[in-house]
Amino acid sequence: MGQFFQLQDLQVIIPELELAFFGMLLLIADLVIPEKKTIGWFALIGIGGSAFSLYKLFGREATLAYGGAIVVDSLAWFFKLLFLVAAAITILLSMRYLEVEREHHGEFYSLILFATMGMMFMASAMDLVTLYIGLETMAIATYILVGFLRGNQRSNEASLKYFLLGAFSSAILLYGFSLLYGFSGSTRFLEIGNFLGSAPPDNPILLIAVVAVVAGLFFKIAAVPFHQWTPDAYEGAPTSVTGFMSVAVKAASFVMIWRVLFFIIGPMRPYWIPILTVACILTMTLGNIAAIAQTNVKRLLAYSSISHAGYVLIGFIAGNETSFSRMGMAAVPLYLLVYTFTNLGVWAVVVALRRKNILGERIDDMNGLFFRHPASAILMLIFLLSLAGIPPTAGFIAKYYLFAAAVQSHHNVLAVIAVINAAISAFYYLRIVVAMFMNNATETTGMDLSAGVRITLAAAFVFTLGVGLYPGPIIELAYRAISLQ
Amino acid sequence: MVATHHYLILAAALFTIGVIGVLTRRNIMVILMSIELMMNAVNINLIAFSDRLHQVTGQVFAIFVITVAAAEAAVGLGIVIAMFKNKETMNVNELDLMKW
Amino acid sequence: MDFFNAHILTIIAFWPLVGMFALLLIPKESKNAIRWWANIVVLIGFLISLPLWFQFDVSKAGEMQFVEDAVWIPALGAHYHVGIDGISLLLIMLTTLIGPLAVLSSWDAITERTKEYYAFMLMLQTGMIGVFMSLDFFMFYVFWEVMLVPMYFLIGVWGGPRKLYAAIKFFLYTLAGSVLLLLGIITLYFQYPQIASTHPEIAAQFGAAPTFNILAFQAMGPFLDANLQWWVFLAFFVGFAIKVPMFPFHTWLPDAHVEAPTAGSVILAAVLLKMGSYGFLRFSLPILPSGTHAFVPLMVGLSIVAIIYGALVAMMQPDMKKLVAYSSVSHMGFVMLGMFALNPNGLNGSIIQQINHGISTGALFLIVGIIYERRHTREIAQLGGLSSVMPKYAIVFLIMTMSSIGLPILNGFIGEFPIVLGALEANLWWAVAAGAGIVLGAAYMLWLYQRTMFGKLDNPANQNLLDMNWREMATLVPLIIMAFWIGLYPKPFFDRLNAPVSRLVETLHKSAPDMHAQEDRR
Amino acid sequence: MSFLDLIWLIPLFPAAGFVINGLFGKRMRKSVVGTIACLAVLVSFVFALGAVTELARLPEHERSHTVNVYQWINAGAAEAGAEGHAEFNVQWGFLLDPLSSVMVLVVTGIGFLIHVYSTGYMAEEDGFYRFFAYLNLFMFSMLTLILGSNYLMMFIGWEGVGLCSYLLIGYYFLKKSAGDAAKKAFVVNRIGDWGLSIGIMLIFVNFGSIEFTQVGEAVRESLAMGRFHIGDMVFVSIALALFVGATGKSAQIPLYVWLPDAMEGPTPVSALIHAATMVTAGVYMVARSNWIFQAAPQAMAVVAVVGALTAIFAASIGIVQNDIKRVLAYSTVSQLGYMFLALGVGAFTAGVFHLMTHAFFKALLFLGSGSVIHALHHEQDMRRMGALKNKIPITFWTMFIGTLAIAGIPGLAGFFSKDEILWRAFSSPHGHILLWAVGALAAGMTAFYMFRLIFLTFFGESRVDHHTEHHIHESPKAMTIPLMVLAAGSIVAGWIGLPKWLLEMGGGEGPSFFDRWLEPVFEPLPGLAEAAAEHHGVGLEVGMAAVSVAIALIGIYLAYSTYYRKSDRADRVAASVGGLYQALLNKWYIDELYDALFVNRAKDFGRFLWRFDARIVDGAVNGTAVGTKDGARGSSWWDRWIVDGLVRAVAGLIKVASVPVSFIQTGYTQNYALIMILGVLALVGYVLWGHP
Amino acid sequence: MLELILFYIFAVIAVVSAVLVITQRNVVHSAVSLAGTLLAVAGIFLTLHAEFLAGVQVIVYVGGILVLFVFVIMLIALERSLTERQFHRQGRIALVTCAILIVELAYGLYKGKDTFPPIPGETAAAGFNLSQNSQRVGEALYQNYLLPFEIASILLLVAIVGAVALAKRKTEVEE
Repeated sequence: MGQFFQLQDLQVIIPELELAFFGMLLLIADLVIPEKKTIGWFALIGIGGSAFSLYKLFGREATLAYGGAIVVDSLAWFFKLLFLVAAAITILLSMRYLEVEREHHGEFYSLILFATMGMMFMASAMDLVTLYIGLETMAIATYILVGFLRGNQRSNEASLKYFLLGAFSSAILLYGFSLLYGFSGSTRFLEIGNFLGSAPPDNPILLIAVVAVVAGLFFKIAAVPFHQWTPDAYEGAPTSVTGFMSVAVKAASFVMIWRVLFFIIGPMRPYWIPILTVACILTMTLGNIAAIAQTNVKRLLAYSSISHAGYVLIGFIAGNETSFSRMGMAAVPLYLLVYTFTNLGVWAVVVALRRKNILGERIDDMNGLFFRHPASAILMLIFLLSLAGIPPTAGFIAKYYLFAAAVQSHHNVLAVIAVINAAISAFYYLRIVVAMFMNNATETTGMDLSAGVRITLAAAFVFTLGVGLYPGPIIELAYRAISLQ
Repeated sequence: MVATHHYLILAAALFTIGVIGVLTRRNIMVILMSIELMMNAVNINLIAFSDRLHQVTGQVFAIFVITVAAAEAAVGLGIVIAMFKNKETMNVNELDLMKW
Repeated sequence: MDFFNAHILTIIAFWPLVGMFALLLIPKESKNAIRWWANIVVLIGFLISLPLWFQFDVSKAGEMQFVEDAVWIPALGAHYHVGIDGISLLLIMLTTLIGPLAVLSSWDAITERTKEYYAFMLMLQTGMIGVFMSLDFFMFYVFWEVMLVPMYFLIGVWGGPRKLYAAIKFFLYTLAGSVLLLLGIITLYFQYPQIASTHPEIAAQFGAAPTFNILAFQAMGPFLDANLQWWVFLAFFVGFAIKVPMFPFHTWLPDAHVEAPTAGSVILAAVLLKMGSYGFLRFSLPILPSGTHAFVPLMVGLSIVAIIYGALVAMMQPDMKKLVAYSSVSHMGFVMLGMFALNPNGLNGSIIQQINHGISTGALFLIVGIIYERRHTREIAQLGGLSSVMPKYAIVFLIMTMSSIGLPILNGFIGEFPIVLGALEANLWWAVAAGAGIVLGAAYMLWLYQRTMFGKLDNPANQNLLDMNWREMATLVPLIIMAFWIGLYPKPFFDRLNAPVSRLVETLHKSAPDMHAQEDRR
Repeated sequence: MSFLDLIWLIPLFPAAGFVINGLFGKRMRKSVVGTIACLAVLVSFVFALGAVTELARLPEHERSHTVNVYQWINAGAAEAGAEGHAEFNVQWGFLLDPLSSVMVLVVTGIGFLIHVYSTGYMAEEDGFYRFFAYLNLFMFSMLTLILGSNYLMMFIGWEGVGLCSYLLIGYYFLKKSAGDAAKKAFVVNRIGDWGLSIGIMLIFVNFGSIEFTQVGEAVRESLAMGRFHIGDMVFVSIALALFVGATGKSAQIPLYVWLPDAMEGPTPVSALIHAATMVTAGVYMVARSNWIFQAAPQAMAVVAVVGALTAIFAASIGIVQNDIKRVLAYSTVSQLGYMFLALGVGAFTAGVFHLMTHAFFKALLFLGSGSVIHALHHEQDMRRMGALKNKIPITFWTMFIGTLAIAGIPGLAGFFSKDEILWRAFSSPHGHILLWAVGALAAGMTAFYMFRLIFLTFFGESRVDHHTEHHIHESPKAMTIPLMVLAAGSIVAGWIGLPKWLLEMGGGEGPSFFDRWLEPVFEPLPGLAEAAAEHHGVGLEVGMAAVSVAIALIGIYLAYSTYYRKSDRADRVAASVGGLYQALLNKWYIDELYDALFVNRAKDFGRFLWRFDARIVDGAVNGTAVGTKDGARGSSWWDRWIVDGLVRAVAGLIKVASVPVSFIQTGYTQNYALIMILGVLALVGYVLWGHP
Repeated sequence: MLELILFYIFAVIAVVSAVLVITQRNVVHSAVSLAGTLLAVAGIFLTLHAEFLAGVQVIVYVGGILVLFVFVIMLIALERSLTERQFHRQGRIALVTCAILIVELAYGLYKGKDTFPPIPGETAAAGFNLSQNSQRVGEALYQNYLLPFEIASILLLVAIVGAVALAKRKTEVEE
């Protein structure tokens, strides 16, 4: 306490600063550059620079900065990398897409960068206030991005629903935060955690605080029953933004959950483990069952992302309890990273399907994709198999870690439900496969993939199969992340 | 000196009234106001604790909350206006293009 | 050459995959080039697998040979670990033999999307061989799942009218089974360090760290807690039983078979079903001996039900292919019965019967496919009296019918007899019930033969059917030769099986609940 | 190289014939095909003769020669036998001992004659090569059956002859009835085989081997060691299981139904397979397993009773049949019953003796009937025959000899063997006067229906239709010469087994050559040797023989008076006992009974299960409307209401389950918020009150 | 005691106004009622010695946010919304739910009321005045909460950019 910031404090947030800087730069550039694609490339440069700075931070010992407001540890590092990847891919996907939607504006890229910055602070936050502000930065930017297609009623509607429910839920979260603060007298995670560790756990006010916090967090990760905004928002949002939300926003929410569960309310484990377990089961099952009935690919993937969030929760459940399962902990970053690549690959194909006058969102629009563009169909197949968790794809390795963690921590029933859900999920992924490979093309317009989509597909493919076949390095990275070095 | 739990209960009441507003009113503007009510309730909590603990952290927190509330209001209203241009309604129930 | 010898298994397994990538380079318009290439690839695949048969050391048939081991995923302790003993040797040889035949049989049958078809066939081949040689459970699971995809496409793209339904059914059923299997694997994985820590001899051999090494699992099997074994067996059971398929899980099979293209059915029947039974043999029995003992009544009950049920349902099928499909259910019932007799005869017979089923049922599907190609129907009522226009066909069909119903000097008998003998050693009534299945087997197969081959040729559509051509003969003659070989001189096969089987029986005996109970059962 | 060491070649000659004819026969001339086939069997016969001669030169107790060609099955160790462990190792081996030497001579000898006969009979058929290929394959299987040195080798032959029987019955595959009969024969046989295989397995499990010689020793040893005792369940169950096999192959009650239908096959086939050789395999097998049967008196009783009942039951049906071959078929069943009666009372030698003599005269009768059929252009109904005596004299005279032999006229082969059986049925320790009585009655009936056949066919007025009448001609030499040889055999074959009293009357010494020849094989078990030595007077034996001859004569007289003198009496008798007549004509409705009881029920069950599969098991899984659609076609209300109802219920259930999912996703923001609050509510409730 | 009376006065005003916010048919009336609540809350802040906050509450909330609301209400004045049903169909369920919620919260809070006993020390009476309060808040803001403060600036930038981007008059599609 007492000291103003020091230079090394600034050092550790260079990646974020770069993003903020580029975000503002883009706003100015937007005024002078008529070709909006250029702004997109600029944004990518910003992300690249940020990534480079982040790379420089690799291996650094975990340090608290700003008097304990943030920490730069391996977990934060891992997730920041993930956010940057997701942001970069989103930008790549957006450049052609926004043109097709005729809403190509420089603000879009700034908002992506700001949102990413917000996420990066969320990943680093060790203070309720930092966390909250980071969260809101991300959330508000995302509300805007979802409604970015101003002329599109569905986009408006999605944005408004997302905003209303998001604000509502962050008020609930905030209520919980306020009680936590009142209880412990501090906003620093570590101090709150220490305080809770010594306080009697059955204090009703504390319990209400935990519930409010958990409810708010559940909303962010779209766990049942706080999931319902997801399909609507995902469907209405610009497709590339949907991709961004489904991976980056979700991952940020998970890292937030990570910090909150393990650093703040860790001592309340006996209370939240059952809650998480039930939510996990409901989330997986409901997401999968609802996805079966969908005819819109975006909506289907929205439900699928709900169920995937359910799977990730297994990692939190298994990462605790009696024996501290490193496997469960490691499964969370691993799964999210794999999901990021795979899912963005899927979204890339969906984005590519959106052309002038063709919405490309219905499953029927996938019909005969194989005949129209075999490469993208085959890649899509690989991504879908990865989502379904079938080897030798990365998705399998990730799912394996989750299931193994569940078994290791003796959550056998949960494990069984999870694997059955994994099997059910194959059913709706296969529907897309059927459309692509076994149905005849309903339309014959050629597909021409933009450079962004190509790069995305290539990256996602290399990652999905590469990690599937040789997952060692990525697993090590995930373990490194959870070691909080 | 007023015991802290008085404030907490007042905050809870305001919070719940806000929730009721969100759940029942069909006018989007009113819903936005209800959310503001909820955030005010949080602020009461924060300030009450701040007072009890003889520190200003809660007050600082409240400042951030107010900041966020302002930002949210601005964005929310922006969204409302964008929507209003496409569909002249303030009724949240008419937002039903996407369901199931 | 040294390299070849050192990595023979790897080469055999991945050669088809390499061939597939090469195939992808051929433009899809040149269909004949694709066909030739695919045929050459699988044929070479068969030829390079022949050294396995000759270099396999029969005197050490119970041990793993041609072993290759390399770390794959260090964090998990998963290895690239392959090796074969007598059991896997036979199944791999079966796979490499059936592969070329199935591919060859598709020459005329597949006219659309040829390139993808052959690509999937080759991929499937790699997957199947990989399953049989894996000594690492994780790797096994990867191969096990990998095959699902090409098979799904083979059914779903080139299948019959209800192909989509059948393909999805196939996929979901097997996937549902295998995810539970995965849970079982994981459980064992976590058990290993605990066992290793209390049993230094195991730790000395396989290390103390968690591992997926199947041999390590087999070594720790007897020391696993019985209750745990029960649950893991249950998980394995679901995974493997769906693949076999055992009685209540069999309904995917007829649909998949009926809708699949001929080659798909052949591979499905001849090799894919064996993975289930192989799974039981390689994993459930040796790793979970006391679980096995606990499950014997259920397994035997289901097997017997499958034998009789499959046969009865087969009898009433109006569709040839469905009939053969249900006969598979019945035959696999025999395989499982023999296996769970848990004695050398039963197990030996069970394994031989797996090979036999591959040969006979594979051949029968080829036979059905031949008539389907000509008539585009498999309705038995549409056929009849074919032996007067297709005499060669009639003879081949007859031989395979006889093989299927277990006539001595053909292969079926060599499998069935030890199975029933083994069952009888365990319990007289098992054998009696299984015998009923043999009688019914004769009934439905002969009825089929009679209705299609005998009688007057009264359907004008059948008047001008061509007899089998050289290519079709080429697909069936090897199977006929195999059928007679196994029927007349099965010794080479038994020689390779006796050692692994007696090892297995030894393991099982050690953890029999108690010897008196065993005596009582007999 | 002596013939004895070459016995493994004996089955291979016909096998070679099969391969040659099967692969190349289509392109060869018929005469070549026929020659190859006959030659193959002839060579076998020569080798067999050589081997038997060499065997006969050996001392009595060394007359058992085993040749193991290679190890066939080695399926590993098993818990079996006295030692507790035995390898299930099976040799591809052959055994020549007195019993198999009798069989091998009969089979190759008569088989050769029938082959020759067939070259004439089948001369005009298409698929001539196919016929001979199958015939040779049959010879291979039959020789494997009788020469096999263990039960599994025997089982090969056993199944092989079944297959050939299937193929040859279905030879006229264009006829649906032929196909049906073939399938029926095979399936019914399979039921028997089931019993046989269980029996074999039980032998292995209990005695640790399935080699004939070793099993025999093991049985003796186990009795001597006291491990088992005579009459133990072990023996009884094995014996009964084996006997089930025998009833299938040898057409005994209750599995005889296939044999009459098998007459759909060409006549030489009926002669070879369904009279002379294959059907006697059951008798051979029981005789071969005599140690087991001796040790299981209860099973012996069953065998005897079943044999006796079959004898009289089949004879009763034979009385009224109008198809010439069916009469002979029932006669065969009946005669096989005799053989089992003999085996059942412990007279193994007598059974085998009858087997041999029967082979001669029944083959003769079938071939003769074939000659008749041939002459009448495939007319088999005796009601459209008559007065053929002079038109085809050789056929008539040879058949007449055969008839006399089967009717038991003294001096001919049938008399000696049948008389021996009847006497032993009475005198043996296992015998009973009732068994004798039934046998004697059956003998009378046999005489009656055989003479009925003769009278209807060869005497009286011609009822042949005019078109064929002109073309009646005696058969070619290829057919008549075998007839004559067989006729000679029917006369003299019995002389090697003359009864003891006759021999002693003739100044010789009993027992007969045949008895002595087979003695080592049928050596009584240790505990039974004394019991067998029960003595009856020679007078009684002669007296009973006389009675049986008298009964036969009465039968002949009745036939004479009914069908020759007053050929309308038959109809009157038939009318007066209408119900009985109908029952006999319809073979006691046994086929219908079996259909109703087993066949149709099995089919119904199969159909039910199939539906069950398609609707319930499947329906429960996918719950789609697929099952429902198919189900609509189902006709019965059960289908519509129960099965479909279940499927619909399942589909409905899934719909119900999906309701909450769709209900909560209304699209209304405030619903979402409400559900969130409900979630919070639940969580608060849980942490405040719900958490333990 | 005075504090308690003041608290109750403000509390009643706040709650009553809040209820009015969510029950008024006319949105403008709701906005005015909201102003009442906000001011009452500011009063409560005063009683809690958060003078600076009370000022922020009045300036930012009442002066800023609420004006923005009213502005937007005027901008998109919609007569129709006055005549429509004001409450959602789920109103009753929602009321019941919220009733349970408040009961649960009240139960929990009341039961846990002893969690927060007064802490002796710098008592309220001896508390700091406005300038002290502002100083301390400022110190905290620029020391411990410097980083959030900086992020908040970006947050506001995002809000501004976003609001502008969304509410711009013409969209490309319309053009």
